[in-house]
Amino acid sequence: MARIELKDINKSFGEHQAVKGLDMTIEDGELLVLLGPSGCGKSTTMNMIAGLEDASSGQILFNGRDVTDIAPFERNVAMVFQSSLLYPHLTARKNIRMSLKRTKLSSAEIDKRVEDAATTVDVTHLLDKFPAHLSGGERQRVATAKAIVRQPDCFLLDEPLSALDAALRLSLRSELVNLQKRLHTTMIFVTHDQVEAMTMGDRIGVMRDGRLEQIGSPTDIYNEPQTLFVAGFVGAPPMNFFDGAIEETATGKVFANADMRVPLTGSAAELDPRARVVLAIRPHLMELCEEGPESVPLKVYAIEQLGNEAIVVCDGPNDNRIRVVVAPGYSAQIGSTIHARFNADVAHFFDPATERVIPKLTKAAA
Amino acid sequence: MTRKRFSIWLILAVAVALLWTFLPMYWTIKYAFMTKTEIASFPPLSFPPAPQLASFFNIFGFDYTLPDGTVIPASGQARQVMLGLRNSMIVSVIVTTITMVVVLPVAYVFARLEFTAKGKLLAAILLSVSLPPVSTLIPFYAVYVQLGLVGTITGLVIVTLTITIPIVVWMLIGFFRNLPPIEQLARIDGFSRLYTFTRIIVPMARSGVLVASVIAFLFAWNEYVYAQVLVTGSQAVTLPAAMSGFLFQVPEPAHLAASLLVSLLPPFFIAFFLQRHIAEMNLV
Amino acid sequence: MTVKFQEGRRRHLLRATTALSGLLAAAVVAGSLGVSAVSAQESFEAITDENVYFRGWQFRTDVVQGNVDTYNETMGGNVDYATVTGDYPAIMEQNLIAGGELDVLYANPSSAVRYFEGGWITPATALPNSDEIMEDMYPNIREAWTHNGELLGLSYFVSVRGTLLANLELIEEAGFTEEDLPATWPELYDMVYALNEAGVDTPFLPHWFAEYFGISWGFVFEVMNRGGVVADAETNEPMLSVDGPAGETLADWKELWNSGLVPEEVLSYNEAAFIDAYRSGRYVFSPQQLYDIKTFNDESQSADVAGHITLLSSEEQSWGLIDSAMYMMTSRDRAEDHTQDVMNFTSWYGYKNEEGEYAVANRWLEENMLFSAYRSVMESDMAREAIESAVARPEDYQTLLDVYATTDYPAGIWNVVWAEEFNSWLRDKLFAFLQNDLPVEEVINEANAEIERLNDRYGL
Amino acid sequence: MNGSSARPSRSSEPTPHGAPKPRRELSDLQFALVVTVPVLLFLVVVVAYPLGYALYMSFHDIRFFGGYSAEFIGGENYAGVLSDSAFWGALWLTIRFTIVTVLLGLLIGLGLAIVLRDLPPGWKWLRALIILPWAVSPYGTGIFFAYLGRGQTGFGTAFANALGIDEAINFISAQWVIEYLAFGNAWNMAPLVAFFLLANMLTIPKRLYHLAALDRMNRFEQFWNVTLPPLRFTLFVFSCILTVLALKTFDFIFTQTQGGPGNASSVLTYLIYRISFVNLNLGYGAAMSFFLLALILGLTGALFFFWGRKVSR
Repeated sequence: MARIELKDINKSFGEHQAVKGLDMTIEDGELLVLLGPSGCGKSTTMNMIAGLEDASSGQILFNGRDVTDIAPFERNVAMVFQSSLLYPHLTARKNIRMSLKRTKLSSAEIDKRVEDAATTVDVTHLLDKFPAHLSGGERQRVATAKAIVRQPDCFLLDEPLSALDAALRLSLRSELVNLQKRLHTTMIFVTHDQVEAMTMGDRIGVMRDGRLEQIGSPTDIYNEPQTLFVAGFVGAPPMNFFDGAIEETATGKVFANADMRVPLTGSAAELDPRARVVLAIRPHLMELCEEGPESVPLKVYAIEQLGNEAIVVCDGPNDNRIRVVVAPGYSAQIGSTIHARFNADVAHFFDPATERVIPKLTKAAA
Repeated sequence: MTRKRFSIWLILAVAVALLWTFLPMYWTIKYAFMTKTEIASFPPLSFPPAPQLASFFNIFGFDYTLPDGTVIPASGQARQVMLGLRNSMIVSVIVTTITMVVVLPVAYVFARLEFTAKGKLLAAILLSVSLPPVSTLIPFYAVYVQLGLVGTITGLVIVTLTITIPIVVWMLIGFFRNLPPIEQLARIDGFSRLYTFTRIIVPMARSGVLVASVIAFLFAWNEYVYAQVLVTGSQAVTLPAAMSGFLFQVPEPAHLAASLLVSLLPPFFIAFFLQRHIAEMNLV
Repeated sequence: MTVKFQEGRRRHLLRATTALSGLLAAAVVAGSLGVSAVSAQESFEAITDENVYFRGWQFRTDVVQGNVDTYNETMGGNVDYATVTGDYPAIMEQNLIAGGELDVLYANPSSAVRYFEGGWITPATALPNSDEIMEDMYPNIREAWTHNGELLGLSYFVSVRGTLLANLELIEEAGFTEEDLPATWPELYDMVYALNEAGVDTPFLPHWFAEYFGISWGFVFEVMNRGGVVADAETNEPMLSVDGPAGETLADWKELWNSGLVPEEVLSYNEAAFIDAYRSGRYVFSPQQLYDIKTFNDESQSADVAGHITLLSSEEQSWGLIDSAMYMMTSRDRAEDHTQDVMNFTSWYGYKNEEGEYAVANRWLEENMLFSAYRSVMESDMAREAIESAVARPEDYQTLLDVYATTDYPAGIWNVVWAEEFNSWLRDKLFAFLQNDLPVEEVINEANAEIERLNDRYGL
Repeated sequence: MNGSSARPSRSSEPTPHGAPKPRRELSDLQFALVVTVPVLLFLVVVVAYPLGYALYMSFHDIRFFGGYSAEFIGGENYAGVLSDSAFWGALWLTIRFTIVTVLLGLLIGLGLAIVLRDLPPGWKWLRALIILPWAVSPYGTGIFFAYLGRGQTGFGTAFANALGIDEAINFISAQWVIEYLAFGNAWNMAPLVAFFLLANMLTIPKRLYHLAALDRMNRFEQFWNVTLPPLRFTLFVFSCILTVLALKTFDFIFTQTQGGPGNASSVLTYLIYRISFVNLNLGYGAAMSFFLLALILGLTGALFFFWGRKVSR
């Protein structure tokens, strides 16, 4: 319904620059998740797309039409706010109707649309309640009904699930995705929860300090993090990092620091030697082993049993916290030293100065 | 935690709180049901020995005959008391209305929007909260003499507004600050600022608006300093000024108590029914 | 009626007299109707539809409203009556300055002179029948109310503030008799201490309350009663002296205050509290308003003391001062006809009505024992009845008239523009004198200096 | 931005609005100006003008008597105030009255709030009764406490008498009148303090009390460590409110003691009233009222400086 383009958007509040030179395109019918920690500019970006805030500079295009200076309502977007904000003094029905109040639709038509929207998200029985008497999940559904009743070009959702408990979030998450796919409406979803982002988004835009760090499909983001930040922010349990250097030795290139020497194999072998590098490896790509020349010494800190697997949390070299996914039921003395190893071919390498990935020539296998 | 039941200490505490609340009022109000002699007796009587309602008739201009045949004559202040009651109502309602109409948008703007010089403007408004009436009494009087506003309801309304506006602005700012960011929702729904404010914000802020108007009403209803100087003895006399006729010069404690009780009824009624909103009125 | 009754019989008679007094008074009024109708004056009817604004302090507002209603009904008047509360002289002066809706007002002579000098007053001399009115007034009062040759207003009341009342019941309970009643201020203080020794906790309620006519007037009349003068009646020069009556007064006050016999709260009383305190029967002596002797002896108003309140004789010295008030006309901007209305009403209300009766003055005398400046009122049978019904003992009638006849008027500090300013200053200074234990000399010297300062300020 | 030419190319959905022309909304500043400027003008005219006039008077010797006259006398009035012992006496009374009012108001408010909090369900309506003194006017409160406190008419005397003590118990004495006045003022204001404190208390998580119980705190420690800390800001706000109101109090004292006994409760407002209004010494009264204004601003400023900065959010 709408293809949204952001061109070199900047936004500052006084001295503070909230969004810096943002370029981004959201395809028609796509569900884009804006992910990032609080204060990263993701909500500001969404507000600018909605028209709630004016961009300091840059352009916003809806289907090629410049809407930068157009009021929110004219952009035909619908928005669900944090904690599913509703008018507290109006019933659910009136809240939903408010979305159509400024349209020229006839009253009968509005009634029909409200019924349809309510049915779509299954809130028909809640229509005459006040927001204060709705549970968090119910409120979220009503807010969604209020959004879809507009039949907007674009849905904007600003952390609508953040105030709910985990189980409810899980079910509402899939409901929202299902709804978006059925309606096939462009949706932008802002969250700071990477699991939410991974599970919902067609694409994820990771933001930090007002900049777009990386945008891509969840798989890309997960497997090909372009920056140290993305690597650390996305994925659970989080990525392990080792500081060290790439050295040229007689037997080939190795990643080395005081405690470990890992030979670089596969695509990693093509990296150039450099004095400072950060190696990143997913916890489940590491395995425990006997002490050996390629193993990494780790001091057990805690063991988390997840049922289908277990995670050993350890203190690694340079005081980095290192996690290793192991078989369920694993046990070890806290404080004891264990060893693990990994294949450098599937590791990522980052330049600590630029925090960007050091490209390998060939793609690592997933 | 023994929160759910009455403990002996709690009963005691509640009793003390109720005594604290009602004893000072009762001690004077009881005079309304007593005769001059009973009031004057020493040591003072704690309870009216033969309660009767003469004073309530007297202050509204009716004679009252006691069971023993004694006629207690109507007070000559009756006309003023009734005039005062009427004027106090008029002044309080006008002041409350104007205050709310004026203050709601101002408080809203100060609470919810960012704009230049906001801090200074706010400070100016709040400075006027600090002005003691005795400082402005004479200047007001002098200006009013020039403008012919002495002894008029208009004059009293204007001067009372200078008390209510700053204090209500201040109270409502705190309240508006705590509302959710509903304006954004309204903008998405396409409502103008005016519509948002009048049809969404104000109804949403019902508690705050109610309490703020109660406060404005109480300030207007209870105002005495300016009234004593500006409208006493005039057609615009208010209830406090009319009542003080029972306070000075010739002793009429019974009439004073009766009219005090009458003057307390509207505020009591309002405070009683709106008290649960008061707690919602977050100052901070 | 100077026969000494036995205690029991006297009370019985008194009760009968009280009950009958209303009827008797009514009869007297009815009787006088025919007699004085002869001197009926020309019409007092209102000419215009303009309101005549009549303002006063609150005293028996029911009576005033009744009288005003009568005028409005019979004479087609548009008199608007209301009371002014709080600091009456100050608020009235503000109103006069403002030139607002004010035509007729009450005023004490001390304020009256200032209002007149301020140019806000039309003197009563402007009334067509002013010669007749002045002729009818007691000369001493006419003199007190005359300034620069003009009669300032018509008679509202003339009374004695500071008449020394005594509660006979308490005196007898303490083992004293009527023979022991003091005749002078020094004797009074002696008796106060004697009563205290006899077990009376609160023998005296001094005139130390907080109103503008409270403690300062108390000082002024005590000085006068002891034969002193506060300021010269002609030149307004200060006349207080440390070793004269003023010094003696303050020395006695200091002793009384330090004795702890006077409850401190008196200093915060308004008149209501002051009267109620004496009405309660706690105190033996108190200087009070002369007309309040009626209040105190009225069973329906003061059951605790009624029938026991007598007054001290003025054989050796006078008690209190002449406290009077006038009806004054303002000189604000009015149409001529409107002014005529004001005069008609003032004359009707402050002198004789269309029937030639002193209707208002008579009613005041009858209901509250407010004395009038008019001879014809005071020397009527009705006046006698009214007074006799108000006193505790028949012989008090004569005492009362004597007290009234011998009382002085502080012309030197009252018939002068700065009267209220000095009064207010004196009030504060006397409070400080008691509470801060100031030396007598200091207070007297400062009072003299203040009078001189005020004379300078107003070029007197 | 020529928006009108850029019609959106939409799908077949009906456009939800009639006018396609893009609408420029009022900016925050514009909206703020539209609503605040009239009010500010009103306040400037109605507050600043009298204030300016008072300033003018304070440098003049003003007389209404015998025709209005104003003679410029420079700072003489101000100098006069500073060397006036009545002013310094009243200043001390004012400060004493203010401090005791604030302390009593907060303490009693706190006490009432705790009682109201602990009411069992079904008894909450008592709250509606406890609030009532707040609705009483200051002049009414003055009258109530005058009759309540005087030895002649007061509760103390009646109570003592009921116990068989034949004595008049008087609270309106030079020694205690200020404290007694503050007591009455606290009666008037404490319910409001209590309501706001109560609202605050109800937001304290129950778990904190459980925690306190686990730590075996006694009731006082529990109050001190759990209940009190979240109330600090409200207490600060009300100490400011009570300070300003106490310093401005006039009618309450006027009806209760008339500044008495003697001058024992003649606080600055009352002194100014007498000077300006009874003695019509307008310039001098105006000068003194500026000292009062400075005191109000100074005290609230000091409160903020020493306390408010630490607790404000």
